[in-house]
Amino acid sequence: MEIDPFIFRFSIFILSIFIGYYVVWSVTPSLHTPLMSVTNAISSVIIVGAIIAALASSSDKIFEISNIFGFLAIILAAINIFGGFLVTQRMLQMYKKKKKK
Amino acid sequence: MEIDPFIFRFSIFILSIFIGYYVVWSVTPSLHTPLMSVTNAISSVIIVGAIIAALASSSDKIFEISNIFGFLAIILAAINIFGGFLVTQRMLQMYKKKKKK
Amino acid sequence: MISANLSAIFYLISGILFILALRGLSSPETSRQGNFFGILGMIIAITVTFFTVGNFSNAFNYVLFFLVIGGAIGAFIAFKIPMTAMPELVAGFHSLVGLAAVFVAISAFLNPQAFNLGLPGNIKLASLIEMSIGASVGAITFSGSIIAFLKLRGIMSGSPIIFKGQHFFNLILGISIIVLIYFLCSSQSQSFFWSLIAVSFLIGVLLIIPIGGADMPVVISMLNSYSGWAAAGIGFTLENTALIITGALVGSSGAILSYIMCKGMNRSFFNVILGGFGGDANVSKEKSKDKKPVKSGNAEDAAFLLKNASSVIIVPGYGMAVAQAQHALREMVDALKKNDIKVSYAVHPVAGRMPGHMNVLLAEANVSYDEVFELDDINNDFANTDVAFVIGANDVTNPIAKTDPQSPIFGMPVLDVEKCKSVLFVKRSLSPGYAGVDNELFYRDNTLMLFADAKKMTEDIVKNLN
Amino acid sequence: MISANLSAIFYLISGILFILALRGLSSPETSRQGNFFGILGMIIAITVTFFTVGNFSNAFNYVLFFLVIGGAIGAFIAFKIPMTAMPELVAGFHSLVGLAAVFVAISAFLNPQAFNLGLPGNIKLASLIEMSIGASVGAITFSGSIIAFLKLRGIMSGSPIIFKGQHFFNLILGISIIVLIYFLCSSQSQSFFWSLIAVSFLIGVLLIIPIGGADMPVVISMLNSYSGWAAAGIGFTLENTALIITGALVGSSGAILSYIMCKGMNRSFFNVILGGFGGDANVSKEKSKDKKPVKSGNAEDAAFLLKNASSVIIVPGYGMAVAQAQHALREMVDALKKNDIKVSYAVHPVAGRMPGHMNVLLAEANVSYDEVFELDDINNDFANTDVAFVIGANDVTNPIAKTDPQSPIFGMPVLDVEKCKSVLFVKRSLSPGYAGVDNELFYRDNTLMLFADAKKMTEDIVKNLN
Amino acid sequence: MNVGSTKENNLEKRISITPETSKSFKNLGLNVFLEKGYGESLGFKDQHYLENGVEILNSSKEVVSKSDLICKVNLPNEEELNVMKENSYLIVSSINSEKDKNYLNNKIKVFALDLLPRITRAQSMDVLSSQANLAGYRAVIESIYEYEKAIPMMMTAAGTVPAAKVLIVGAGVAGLQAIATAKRLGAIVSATDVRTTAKEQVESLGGKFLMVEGSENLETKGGYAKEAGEDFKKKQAKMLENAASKNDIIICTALIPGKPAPRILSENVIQKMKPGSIIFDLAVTQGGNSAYSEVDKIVNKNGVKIIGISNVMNKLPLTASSLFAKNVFSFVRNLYSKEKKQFILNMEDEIIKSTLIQGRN
Amino acid sequence: MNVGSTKENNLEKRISITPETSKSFKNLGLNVFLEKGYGESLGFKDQHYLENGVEILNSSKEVVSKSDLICKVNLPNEEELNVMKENSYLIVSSINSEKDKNYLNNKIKVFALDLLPRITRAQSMDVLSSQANLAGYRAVIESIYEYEKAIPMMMTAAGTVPAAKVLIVGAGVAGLQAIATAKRLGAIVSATDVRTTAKEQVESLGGKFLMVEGSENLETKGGYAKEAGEDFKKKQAKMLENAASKNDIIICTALIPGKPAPRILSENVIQKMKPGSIIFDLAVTQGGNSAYSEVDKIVNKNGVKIIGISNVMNKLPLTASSLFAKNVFSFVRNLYSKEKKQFILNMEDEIIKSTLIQGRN
Ligand SMILES: NC(=O)c1ccc[n+]([C@@H]2O[C@H](COP(=O)([O-])OP(=O)(O)OC[C@H]3O[C@@H](n4cnc5c(N)ncnc54)[C@H](OP(=O)(O)O)[C@@H]3O)[C@@H](O)[C@H]2O)c1
Ligand SMILES: NC(=O)c1ccc[n+]([C@@H]2O[C@H](COP(=O)([O-])OP(=O)(O)OC[C@H]3O[C@@H](n4cnc5c(N)ncnc54)[C@H](OP(=O)(O)O)[C@@H]3O)[C@@H](O)[C@H]2O)c1
Ligand SMILES: NC(=O)c1ccc[n+]([C@@H]2O[C@H](COP(=O)([O-])OP(=O)(O)OC[C@H]3O[C@@H](n4cnc5c(N)ncnc54)[C@H](O)[C@@H]3O)[C@@H](O)[C@H]2O)c1
Ligand SMILES: NC(=O)c1ccc[n+]([C@@H]2O[C@H](COP(=O)([O-])OP(=O)(O)OC[C@H]3O[C@@H](n4cnc5c(N)ncnc54)[C@H](O)[C@@H]3O)[C@@H](O)[C@H]2O)c1
Repeated sequence: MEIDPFIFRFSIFILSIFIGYYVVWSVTPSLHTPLMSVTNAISSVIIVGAIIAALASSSDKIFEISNIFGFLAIILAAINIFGGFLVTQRMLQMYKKKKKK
Repeated sequence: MEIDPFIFRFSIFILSIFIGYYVVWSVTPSLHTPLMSVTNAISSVIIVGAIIAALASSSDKIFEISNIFGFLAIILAAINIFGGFLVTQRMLQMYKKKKKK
Repeated sequence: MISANLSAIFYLISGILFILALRGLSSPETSRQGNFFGILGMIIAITVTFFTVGNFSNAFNYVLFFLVIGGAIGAFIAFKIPMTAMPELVAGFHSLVGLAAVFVAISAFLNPQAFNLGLPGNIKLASLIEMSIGASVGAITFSGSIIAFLKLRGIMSGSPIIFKGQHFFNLILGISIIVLIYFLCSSQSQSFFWSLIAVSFLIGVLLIIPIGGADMPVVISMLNSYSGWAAAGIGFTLENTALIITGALVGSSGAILSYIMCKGMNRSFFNVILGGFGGDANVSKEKSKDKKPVKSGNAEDAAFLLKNASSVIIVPGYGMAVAQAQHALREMVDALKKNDIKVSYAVHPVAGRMPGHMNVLLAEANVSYDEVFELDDINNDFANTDVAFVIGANDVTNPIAKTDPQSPIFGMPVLDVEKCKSVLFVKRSLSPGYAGVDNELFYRDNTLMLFADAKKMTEDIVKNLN
Repeated sequence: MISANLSAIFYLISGILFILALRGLSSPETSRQGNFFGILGMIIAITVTFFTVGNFSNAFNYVLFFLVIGGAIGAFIAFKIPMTAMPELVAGFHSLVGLAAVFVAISAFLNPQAFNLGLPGNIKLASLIEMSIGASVGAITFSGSIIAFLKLRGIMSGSPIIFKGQHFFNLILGISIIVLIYFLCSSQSQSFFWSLIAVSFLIGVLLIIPIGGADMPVVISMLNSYSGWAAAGIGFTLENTALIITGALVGSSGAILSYIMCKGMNRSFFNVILGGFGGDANVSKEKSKDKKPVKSGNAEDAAFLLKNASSVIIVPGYGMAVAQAQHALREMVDALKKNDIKVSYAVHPVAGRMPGHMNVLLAEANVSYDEVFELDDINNDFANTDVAFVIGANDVTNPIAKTDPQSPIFGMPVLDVEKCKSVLFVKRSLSPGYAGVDNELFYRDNTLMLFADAKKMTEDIVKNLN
Repeated sequence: MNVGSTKENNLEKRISITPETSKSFKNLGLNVFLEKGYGESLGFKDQHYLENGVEILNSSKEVVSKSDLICKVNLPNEEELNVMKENSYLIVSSINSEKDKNYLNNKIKVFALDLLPRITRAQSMDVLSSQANLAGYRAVIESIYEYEKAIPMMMTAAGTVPAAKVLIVGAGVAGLQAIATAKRLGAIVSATDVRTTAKEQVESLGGKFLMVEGSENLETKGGYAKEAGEDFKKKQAKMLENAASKNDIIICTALIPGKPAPRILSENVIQKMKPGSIIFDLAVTQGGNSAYSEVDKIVNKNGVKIIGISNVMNKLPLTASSLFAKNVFSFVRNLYSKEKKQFILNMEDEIIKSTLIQGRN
Repeated sequence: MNVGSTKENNLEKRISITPETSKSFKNLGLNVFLEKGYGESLGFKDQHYLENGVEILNSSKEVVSKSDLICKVNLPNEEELNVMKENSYLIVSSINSEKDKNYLNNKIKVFALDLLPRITRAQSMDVLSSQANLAGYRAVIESIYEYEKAIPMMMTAAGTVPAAKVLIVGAGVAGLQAIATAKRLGAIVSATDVRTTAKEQVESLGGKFLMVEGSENLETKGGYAKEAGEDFKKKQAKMLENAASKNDIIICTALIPGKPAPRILSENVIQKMKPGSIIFDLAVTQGGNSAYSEVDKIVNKNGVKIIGISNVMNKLPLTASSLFAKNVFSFVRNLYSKEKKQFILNMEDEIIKSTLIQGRN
């Protein structure tokens, strides 16, 4: 009577949807853009797949067609990760806390 | 490279904790008591375990010691379920929406 | 009998329904719907369990029988209990959940095959740990809730019971729990299991006795949280998603709720939970002695009542003037009017400390003269009005002026605010007004006291109206 | 190489860090911390993947190399891009995520062994479906984001492109996606896979072109959501918890965010997403034509700026009188003072339409005379003040009176509000005041326009201050 | 039973029965007799009364001789007194002197409304409150009328007009209304009193309270003020000297029941005031709170105008009469038994007991 | 260069140079000559001026003959005029009649400040605004002084005093300040005007605007009112008849530049008013907005008091002078060149051009 792991993953998926919903629900409008840019950066966790794809070969055949797609995906995702987090950081500069008198 | 189902259950557990946190965070004070009573009712989902315990036997040995604990647990949980939901319902009577003019 | 996969999906669904139930309960508008979701989730969980076990033999009939018995008792209690006994009722119910968790754990320990956990005397390690935790937390919940129940019911004194070395003793007990679990796992011996449960019962008692009666609501919510963790523990043992989700949900939400309640009462969470640290508990106990009970609420409650009214009469008095709350009051009325609520002001001839006192202030806040009525013109309207919002007035609403010839204010015409469906009184305390006469309206059923400075409270209500 | 269990736990941790990241980003105080959590989560996810795959051969060096290349490009863009180009930047980034998802799906399709999905031409059914969905949604995200980017950048016209039968055509394409997946699964043929991707690209384009430039922020958030779903799809294929959690998180939060944005703009979510229904998009485009750019904000932004100031000067003008915002203004100032912020009022000699106009209203709202300063007494203070809150005033702040002898208001002394660190202007539009002269302050960098009725806006700010 | 009223003397514009209350009297079951031209001073025509069921009689004597109860603002003249019915009732707003008391004879029962106890039930009859309230209002109006500057702050293109500063001495009923009125006009208002509860009340109207430092509370159980000791007076004088130079208008309302009004503004204080300042002394008829103040005169002392008006109510007789008449009516309603259809002298009733005056005998 | 001023006639309490502005004149580099006892009417001692560097001369003639520029509220008398320096300047608040113009001779340049254009730059010299503003305030004070009831609503134990209703006719500078003042006191205020922009302005002060139905906007480009047509007048009269019976106080401020004041309250309207009502006609010297109104008289018409005061400013001469003197100073500052150390008659300057009056020749 083992449960298919898919069911677990699906449960995790559904619960995460709820969390996404609650987490964002009370965001202040002035943070819309930073929030978008951070979610964007986070969504490039797809790089995990890209890495697997890129490394999925014996050492002699590095540039098989499927690996190449992996490498391309890595570049794209990396741009996104670095660009996304950094640009968010920049946007958030304006929200520095006021200094204590 | 199969993942232990425990890990999945644990993930589900952790995510549910987050949901519990967010869901309750913005509750209005006047609903504290009904909320407590509903969570109480919900927590008697433990009855699931009680049922399993009660039914875990061949038909001839219904009242083995472990089954008896199951039956007892069923009674307790059932009191809680019915009592909890109904009492919540009663408390919520006062929050009836106003009638449209 | 249905497949494990299918039942897992159904358990997920019931978990989600429980999430929606809690969500619903966090705002008055959706609360009833939330309760419904909870019921639905429970029905699904139970039904799925029946089909998963698939044993519709004689035992099943007994299950149904006990279910009905329990249900009947629960329903009976739910209908008979007076609304004022709610807190202790919830505490009592908690104890049941805790005990149920203990029973399930015992059952699993005695008959592990039924749950796929191995054989008696040779239970899977992980399962054993899980069930020990479940049983222990369940036992703590049970005995703790019993104490809370007794304290609230007044059977046990509400004052904190403190003895020297309490915290140290608790620590010892906590450690012994861990030790017992260790030995249980290594020996699989029943005696350790029973000791574990016994020690846990003791801990439950010891945890709650040092906490004062005034802090009981927080404790109840905390116990709620415990019952959730117990369920989650059992859920891991039974590998049951519904129990895990629900347990975690109840566990975390209960903890958060007790935190929120502490914040709302301006108490330190840790002081309350550890108990007996400060003298606060004593003070609050003494304060509430010898008082008739009043219902007191906060800005959110007031906002809710006001928002759902279709007509409101404002009764300003000297307290409004002292707090200089007239501007905030105007803001509040503006907000109400935006919600299509009819609002008028009822000015009593001697409200305030000077003839026309209220008029000066209302005019300053730019309240239109058309909305301001004198006593004779508005007194009949209270009966048809949903909410009377009495802000810093007292004597001018006191019905004793109509009934008790001995009272110094006998014969003064008063505003019949008590005829409204609900009366909100904004004042700082229960102390009387100019005439020094206690106002029995404070203790009425349809009165909600809003204890605060009038300006502060009105501003808070405005916030909550939006 | 680490165990699947361990890596699953680390993926869970990185998922949780992403949750905390989003949570942090929803309030200014915690936003920077949130970003940090996001970075941490990402580092963990990547590192864990390296160890899980455990291939530190030559290929690994290439992976690092490309990672650095991409990272460098990303960092370069992040530092060079002007702040005003943020929206299109985000759109551009989205397209990358979409394309990356497509690439990963292709790679998985071509080399399923690497992912444990079976053999080429005989991929597990579930995995095939999952990767098709991932690829398709990724492709839609990619092409849709490209269009959004072009529109925002101005390379493509911002006006909606609508043709007859558009919705019908989209429907056909949508159905064809399903059909293609069906055939792909039954035949495992590459050509269906490629067609699937091609059709998805087309859908992405068609979905976005009918949406007007003004609605692009909503679209970007929607595309964000898509990229999340794509990641989740791939996550199921790769059986990777981090991807599933993050994908679901991003997917739902993006959808909710676009819904919130629509609500904030008072637009119907469905109209925006379906596009081309109303004429609104046209209108808003025309309105913004030929205008110098102004920064406009809402009550929350204003509240944030005010709360973080240590000194604020209020400059009331005729608009405050028209809106009768004096009481709300007083409430706002009270709230600021509670936060230990120094607040003064600067009254210009000819503010309003009558000598002493502002004084009448401020006195009505019970503003103490000590806080009210005339021009000469306060003009030097602006330079040392954090925020000037200009409420319904215009001419009296216009620096043109100091510079342009041709201007009808030349020679009038004006309040030097622009010397403050930030200037908030509350007025309903960009239209000029009594003198009919445009005010260049509106277009300055340190100005934030708060377009609304003065009373409404002030009330909203009060709400947000608490 | 018949209720009557006659015209007042020339110095009094108020009346004690308005068309409105005459209707109320009728509803109670009482007949109302009035002298011809009774309400003339306020623009009320006899017609207005006739419409409300009043009988207009030709002479005051006729009215008096027919009535069982006479209501008046001031005491009737001797002629009228002489023709009053045996055992009839007379209600007047106040009886100031022993002389007045002696002047009454024993055959009639006289009530002076200013002797009403300040109990809740008597509030609707309380002439002291109703008239003092208006006096406080009018004192401000009179003062700003005489004041040669504008009261509210105005920031204008031709410079800033500063707000006038107004000080109210005595924060009883009149004082509080004066605070409210001055505040409304935009003045910066402060007030002082010997009763410490006055502080909260002053602040409840947006005024600032000037506390005499180190003073005790001089409040009687009835809510009135006690006479202050020497020490207090000194401290108060010092505080006022300081305040005088800063304030533009001072309105004095301080009274001590049964005693002459306390002298609060000394010559010294007045000397400190700026030329152009105003002092309004509401207590002038009880001896005055201020130096130099004279009844019905505006005394100019170094540019400071000190105003004393004997009967401020004459400046808004319409409103004053309307409230006074309602006070009188409320009193009569309490005196009259509807069942027995007659006036009952219930000496258990605190209201009746305290207001009844015994004449000479 | 020397600036001088002499005492005004007996009917005028205002002055044109205050101790404060005399200091400003000195700072600008001008000498100030004043006649002995110049500020007496306002309580300013010569000492106050001397402290600010003013030279006090014994006679008005001496002042005039020594000054290059004379500032006055009203025209100087003939004697003074005759001794004025050739090509010297004279600044007065207004010149009302052709007669006055003729009376001037050509050797001096005369500026009438009421002719100032209403441009932004001239705001600080705008005597019409500064004085009208005060007039509006004072008109309300005068009216409530005469009104025999209380203005604000008071709900008291002796019944409710209803709030007075005040109607302002003409919502220009004076009208708006009148609205503000009446509103402050707790009156229910409405206002009417021929300019439609006035609506928003009235409402911005919390007043209610009474629109003449179906009327067009009678506003000139300069922001003033045009004369109304017959049709408009009829509609307005109807509206006012209706309003008159409901209001207790009417304050008239309507003017049309260069024309006699429009007659707005007809006999008919006044008849509809309740006895005890007040009409204050600020336009009385320009012909009056109200029937029966007479300069410096209170006319009683069926119990309605119609008040006309020729120079309301005399009721708050201190504030009025302080603003007027600042207006004058601002005007002089614009006329005087600090570099050239003399007055420059720059006819390109709209301010100078419009205020300059050509005398007889
Ligand atoms: N109108 C007149 O002319 C006049 C003159 C003299 C006396 N009186 C008498 O005054 C009384 C007037 O009745 P009333 O109902 O207006 O007043 P009240 O009966 O004196 O009651 C006022 C209430 O306001 C509350 N309060 C005070 N400050 C407050 C604050 N800052 N925030 C919130 N609540 C505050 C007080 O309760 P807490 O302390 O619990 O907050 C008090 O009970 C009557 O008895 C009347 O006879 C009237
Ligand atoms: N003080 C006097 O005696 C007097 C007399 C006559 C003329 N003036 C002239 O009036 C002007 C006064 O300057 P000011 O800065 O006070 O006023 P202003 O320059 O006329 O500007 C007022 C601004 O308020 C805004 N506004 C109007 N209603 C509003 C509402 N309900 N909510 C929010 N904003 C609103 C308008 O912009 P939106 O339409 O975009 O909202 C307008 O730009 C000067 O030019 C002065 O010369 C003064
Ligand atoms: N219960 C009721 O129905 C009712 C009705 C009206 C008034 N009152 C109360 O009665 C009290 C007296 O009111 P009143 O106006 O009739 O009093 P009043 O006219 O006798 O005196 C006026 C004020 O002068 C003050 N005063 C006296 N000597 C002073 C001095 N040396 N320096 C400064 N101030 C001095 C008094 O304290 C009082 O406040 C007040 O507390 C009032 O609230 C009660
Ligand atoms: N730009 C500036 O610096 C400045 C300065 C002051 C005033 N102003 C403006 O100048 C304008 C005129 O102000 P003013 O007070 O000097 O005007 P005013 O004294 O000439 O007239 C007073 C008011 O009477 C009104 N009126 C005329 N005939 C009327 C009739 N038949 N019925 C009703 N009302 C009638 C006018 O419209 C005006 O509002 C106003 O708009 C004012 O805002 C501008």
